[in-house]
Amino acid sequence: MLRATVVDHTLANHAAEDEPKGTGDELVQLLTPHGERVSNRLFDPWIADVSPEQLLGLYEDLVVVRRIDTEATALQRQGELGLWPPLLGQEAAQVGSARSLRSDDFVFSSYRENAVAYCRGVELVDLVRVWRGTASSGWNPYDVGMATPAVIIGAQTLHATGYAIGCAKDGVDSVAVAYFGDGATSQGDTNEAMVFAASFHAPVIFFCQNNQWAISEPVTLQSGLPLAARAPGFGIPSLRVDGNDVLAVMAAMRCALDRARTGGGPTFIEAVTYRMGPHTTSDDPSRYADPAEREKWAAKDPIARMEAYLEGLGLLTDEAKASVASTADDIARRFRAGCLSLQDPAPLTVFDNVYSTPHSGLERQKSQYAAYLAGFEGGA
Amino acid sequence: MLRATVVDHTLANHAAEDEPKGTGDELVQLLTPHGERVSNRLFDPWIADVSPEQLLGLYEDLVVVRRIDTEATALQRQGELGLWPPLLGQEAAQVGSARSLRSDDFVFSSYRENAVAYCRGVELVDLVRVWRGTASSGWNPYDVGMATPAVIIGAQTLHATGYAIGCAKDGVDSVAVAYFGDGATSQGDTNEAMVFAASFHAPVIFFCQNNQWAISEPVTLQSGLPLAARAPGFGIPSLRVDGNDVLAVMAAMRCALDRARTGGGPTFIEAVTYRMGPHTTSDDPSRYADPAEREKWAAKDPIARMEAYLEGLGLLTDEAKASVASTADDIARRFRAGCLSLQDPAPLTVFDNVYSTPHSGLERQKSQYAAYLAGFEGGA
Amino acid sequence: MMPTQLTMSRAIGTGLRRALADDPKVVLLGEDIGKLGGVFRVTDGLQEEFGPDRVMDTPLAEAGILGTAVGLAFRGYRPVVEIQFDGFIYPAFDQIVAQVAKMHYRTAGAVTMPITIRVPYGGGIGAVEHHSESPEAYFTHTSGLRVVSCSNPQDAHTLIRQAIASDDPVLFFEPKRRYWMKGDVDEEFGAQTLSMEAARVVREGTDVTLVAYGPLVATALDAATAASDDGISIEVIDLRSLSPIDFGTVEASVRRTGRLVITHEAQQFGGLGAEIAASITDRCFFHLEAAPARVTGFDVPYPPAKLEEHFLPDLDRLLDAVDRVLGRVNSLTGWKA
Amino acid sequence: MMPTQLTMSRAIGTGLRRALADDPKVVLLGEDIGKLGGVFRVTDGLQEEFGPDRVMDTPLAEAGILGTAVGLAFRGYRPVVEIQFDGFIYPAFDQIVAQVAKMHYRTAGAVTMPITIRVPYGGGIGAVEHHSESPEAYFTHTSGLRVVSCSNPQDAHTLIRQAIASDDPVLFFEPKRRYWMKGDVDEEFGAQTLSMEAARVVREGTDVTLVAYGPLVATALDAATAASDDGISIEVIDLRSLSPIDFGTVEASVRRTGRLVITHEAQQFGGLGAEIAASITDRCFFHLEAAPARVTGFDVPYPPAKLEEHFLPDLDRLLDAVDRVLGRVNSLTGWKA
Ligand SMILES: Cc1ncc(C[n+]2csc(CCOP(=O)(O)OP(=O)(O)O)c2C)c(N)n1
Ligand SMILES: Cc1ncc(C[n+]2csc(CCOP(=O)(O)OP(=O)(O)O)c2C)c(N)n1
Ligand SMILES: [Mg+2]
Ligand SMILES: [Mg+2]
Repeated sequence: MLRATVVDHTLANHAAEDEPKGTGDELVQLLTPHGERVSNRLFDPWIADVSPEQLLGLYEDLVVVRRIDTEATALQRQGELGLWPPLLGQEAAQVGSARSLRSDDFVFSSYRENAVAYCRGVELVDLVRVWRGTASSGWNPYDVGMATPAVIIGAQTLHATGYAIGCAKDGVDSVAVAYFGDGATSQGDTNEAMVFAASFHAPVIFFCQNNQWAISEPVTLQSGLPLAARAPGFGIPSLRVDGNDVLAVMAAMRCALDRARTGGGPTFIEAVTYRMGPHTTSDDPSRYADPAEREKWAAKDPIARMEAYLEGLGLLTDEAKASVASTADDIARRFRAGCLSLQDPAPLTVFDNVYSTPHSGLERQKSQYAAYLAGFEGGA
Repeated sequence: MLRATVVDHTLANHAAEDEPKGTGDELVQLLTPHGERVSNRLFDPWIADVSPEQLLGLYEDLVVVRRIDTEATALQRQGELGLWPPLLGQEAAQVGSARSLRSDDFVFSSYRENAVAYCRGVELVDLVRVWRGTASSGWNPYDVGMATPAVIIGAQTLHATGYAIGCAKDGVDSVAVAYFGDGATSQGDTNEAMVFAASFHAPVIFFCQNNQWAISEPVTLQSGLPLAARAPGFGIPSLRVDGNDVLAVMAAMRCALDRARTGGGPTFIEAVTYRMGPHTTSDDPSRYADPAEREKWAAKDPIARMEAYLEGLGLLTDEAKASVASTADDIARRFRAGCLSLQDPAPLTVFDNVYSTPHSGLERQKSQYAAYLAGFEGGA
Repeated sequence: MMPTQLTMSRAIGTGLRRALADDPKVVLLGEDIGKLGGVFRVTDGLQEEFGPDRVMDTPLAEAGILGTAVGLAFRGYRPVVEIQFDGFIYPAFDQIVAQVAKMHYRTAGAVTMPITIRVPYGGGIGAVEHHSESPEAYFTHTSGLRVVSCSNPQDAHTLIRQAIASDDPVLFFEPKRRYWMKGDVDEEFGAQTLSMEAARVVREGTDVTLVAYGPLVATALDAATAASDDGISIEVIDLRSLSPIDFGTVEASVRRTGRLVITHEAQQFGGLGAEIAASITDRCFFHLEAAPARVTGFDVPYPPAKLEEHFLPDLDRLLDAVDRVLGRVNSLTGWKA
Repeated sequence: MMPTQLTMSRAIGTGLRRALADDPKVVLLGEDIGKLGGVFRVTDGLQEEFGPDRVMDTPLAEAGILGTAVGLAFRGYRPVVEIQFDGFIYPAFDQIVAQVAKMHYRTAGAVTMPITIRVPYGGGIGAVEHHSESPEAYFTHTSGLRVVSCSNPQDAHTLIRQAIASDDPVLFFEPKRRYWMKGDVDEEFGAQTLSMEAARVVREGTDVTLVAYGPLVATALDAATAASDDGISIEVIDLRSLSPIDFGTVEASVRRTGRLVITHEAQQFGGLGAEIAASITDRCFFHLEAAPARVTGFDVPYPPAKLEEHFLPDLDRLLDAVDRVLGRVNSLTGWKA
């Protein structure tokens, strides 16, 4: 029927205003599911400088973050974590985007971006503090250029926008990135973020991982159009990219980052992918998801295609593969050990950091509770 | 630079899917500012049946609602109303759209839609109850098919969407209409309303009066693109119409209504107009608005052009004009008298209608306050 | 029909089913309430039984859900909304406070808002942030809303049906850590059915009145049992309705006991306990032997799971407060007598 | 610098100007705060002086404003946000309650949220719906926030600067019907400057303690004057800080007077008055001669203008409550002795 929105892939060539416009909602893809490299006049240049070592690095990242994810799920099943939101299937979307960032860029993410956090340099043990319940966040955002995850869907898109406005005020070319899901596009906050980003021409990237599900709700309930179609109406150019293609994601991200750094304002990227696991370890997708659909997506696996590609290039020997696997196992071991080593916080820390300066009401509660607890220690 | 959204005027011909697509953000206009009728293959058919009597009726409406508005401003200046939000300049947008509705349609408006209320059959005196402070709303929504105005910007867009979903559930072809301003397009609620309307394919019309201002903020602060460009990305076709052209507004509205009634779902209409007066009688536009811009818009006055058009057609004699003016004066007199006749509510009514059934806490407060008041009556 | 043993979660589910069956204007809206049956399975099977037109999965936007519910109510529907977790109600706050609560007043009674807002709430389940909050005081402070909370399967069933039948908007707080608590549920309303506004004395006693609601009623009953070993007789009142509060029942009890302890999970400052303490002090000033004591969550954001035992009121903290109002040795006097 | 006579509105404006001048990280965000200078002209001239980069008109979306402010705070800015009227703060409720209030706790202190949220609030100006509300209790019940309200130009100036300087988020409630009240304002902070948490005894007295804040401090002082004609000595306390509350100052007073009246415009049920009554009863139980009395708005939505005199506490209702706590003839005993 009526088609009223155009997703603009000429964006990749954002310096050239005379480019012909993209025609629709096709996906940017540089690697087919079989690992064949397809050429793309607009996007190839953005990854032309990626060296063989870097390609192998990306491959290792993909393998490692999947391994961490598997380990975390296992830890949850073993009762060591309260909950875990698996990223299985979304490795390329996260690694390809996060590895495009500079250390002075700043990420505002949701709960599922553990691969992003890994790439930002978050310590392994810091990935699980929240899920083990020992802390309400895992790391100091300023150490890694990544805020601790937002659980309230969409809230962080505004934070990223505000941060980006701050970057522009400061006259630096750092960029803020908001990660969010397909479900989040329905929230008022996410839409307001686009309004503010456009109005202030903020150097922010809206990176939407469309994994086809918001818990049990298919993306079609949120939108009948590709999600990337939303942004242009706010004055924000957008791209749809194959989210299981780490190279395409990287190309798209680099293009958007360059645009933001050079005063081009916000960009919206829809990375089309699939949540291969449950929403969280508490979820039961058998109630709502079609296994056949999952199978279809399994054939588009992000790691398999990168593997095939690198093998085709002769870059990935069996030996190299084994070495990556063992690195991953190693990391998983350290990850598990870190998790198990986490101590419960001391009781009275429940009162800490509510305020940055003493608060008379809370100080009183704390001292009363301390007295209360002291009774147990001294007494019974 | 990048142009990524297309406002779709082929919508007028929404039955014909093979129509060529509109190219951009041009305005639908059927009457020029000088009152010349311009033909428009797509929109002419929607008003082909409007008779000379009906044309004169529209003219009278325009004159009357402006006269009411002027009277209300005068009443405010004289201290009889606490506040008034003038609609000066927006008469055609409101009359043209409201006169397209059936009585079983339902309007959810903002505070400035007094002409819409008039067209829905709201009693004159009911227009001022709120502004005189004697009641928190003027009328019973079910009597006129129009909710009492929402003051919270954007909130009513969701109400209209919910109502429209209800119409669809009921299997009737009634339509809900949300009226809101350019500023309201930035609110999360308005954007969520589009998400829900699209998702449930609701028979709702988003009628946005872009009067160029949200109090002191120009529309360019809310959006760099025409507001109609927003909706297509939600999967909602949109139209931009000359909001000072009552015929164009009517054509657009009828087209959208027909679409909604026949299962076509939501439509977004941007009526481009200008707020010729202050935001409210408390406002001082001299602080922010350019008088030259206002002059430019004065030349596009909605009444003048209708007058010129009808005169050109030989429909509007001097006599007919005088008769309309005297009708308007008459209405203004009744309006004023109604306003002045409004009584202050009885003190204890402050407790009425908080709940639909007795509420023990409130009953107690009420009886205590009654006892308190009784002391004044009996005593001092 | 004979009573059946049901979990609280099923008891609410059967209440919803009855409401859907009895009144075609009842519709359910929420995130994941359809095929999934809600993350707590409260609506399990209802979409299958009544169709997606009556049990509607909505886009992920709470303001959108509530605003749409307002429009449906305008059109004569009785929307029952599920908020997935307590901490996700805030995006809908404006629609609830400025629209749902005020529409009847605004329209001088012309438009009713028979909207039920179900909120799984409270802590004790080891969850991450935003999944364990007790936001009831925000709503009890909002005129135009009714607020209830259930503590057992029978009440859960009865109250949800009363809430849906009410022409006023009702916030329905479901204590999520008690979803799996079992109890007899009779689906028939009898003459003995309490009104939605009524509190219930769930255990009689003579020394101290202990007021609780929702998840802490069970804890309060445990405390009463423990105290009775110590020769202390605690009367436990389950408020059921949080707005209005059935102060008559509480007052009658305190006039007998002279001592009041109030407990809730929500933060203390400005929590419902303050209103209860203030109102009962006002009504029973000369009957009180001690200042009412509040045992509540502390004035901190809900903490991480491993600290929640140091946030939530428990049996020991309740007994400490009981000692306090009885003038016995307690944490504030110093533990040693 | 010598004190100058300023209206409260100007006093806040000069406070903002000083904050902007003293710290380049201070930025103002809001609707119509630029060229227009805000609908109450509080920010008049500031955009002209500091430029649109420091004084930013934003799109019309309160969640957007607050969420953006959170991001700016992440980046090291100190955003000062104007909410145009009390009733428009609810769309931002989620960002305030779930983000602004919790970010410091969430990040174990790594990220501060030095955000000031200015809210012109309260009634008495004959306005339409949503323009006269007193939503402070929603925020005082929210851990992680500080809340203050000013009652005179000097405090308005001092408190806004303290609020902006605070590393914690502060809700700053400006009593809009007192914007045109004049008073001396000294822009220098001296040793005698009260901390932002401190209450102030604004009139000493011996018979009754009357606690007020914001718009009703003036009313309370009028009541004290009127009562003194009757031989009743009222001590009036201006809370200034609503979270935390300086209970020490109130307690000291009530220990002397034995009687407490609390007043606010906000609805009574679950309002701040409940917390004050409950806390002071707890602290001063054996010093109280009567139950604390609350004189507040009724538990109805803010009514239309012609009824607001029957909603707002006024001098007569305050004196009636004073009579009540003194055991004199009052509306509850029946007016005739
Ligand atoms: C405001 C809010 N409402 C509801 C939830 C509950 N919830 C958690 S995740 C989720 C689905 C999110 O889907 P999407 O945005 O697609 O992200 P994904 O989980 O697929 O990564 C929901 C509804 C929440 N966290 N916040
Ligand atoms: C949620 C909310 N925020 C702020 C306001 C204050 N306000 C009233 S009208 C207005 C401007 C609205 O502009 P627009 O939507 O263009 O409608 P117009 O007044 O031009 O008809 C503002 C900011 C409000 N009423 N509601
Ligand atoms: Mg998703
Ligand atoms: Mg406007």
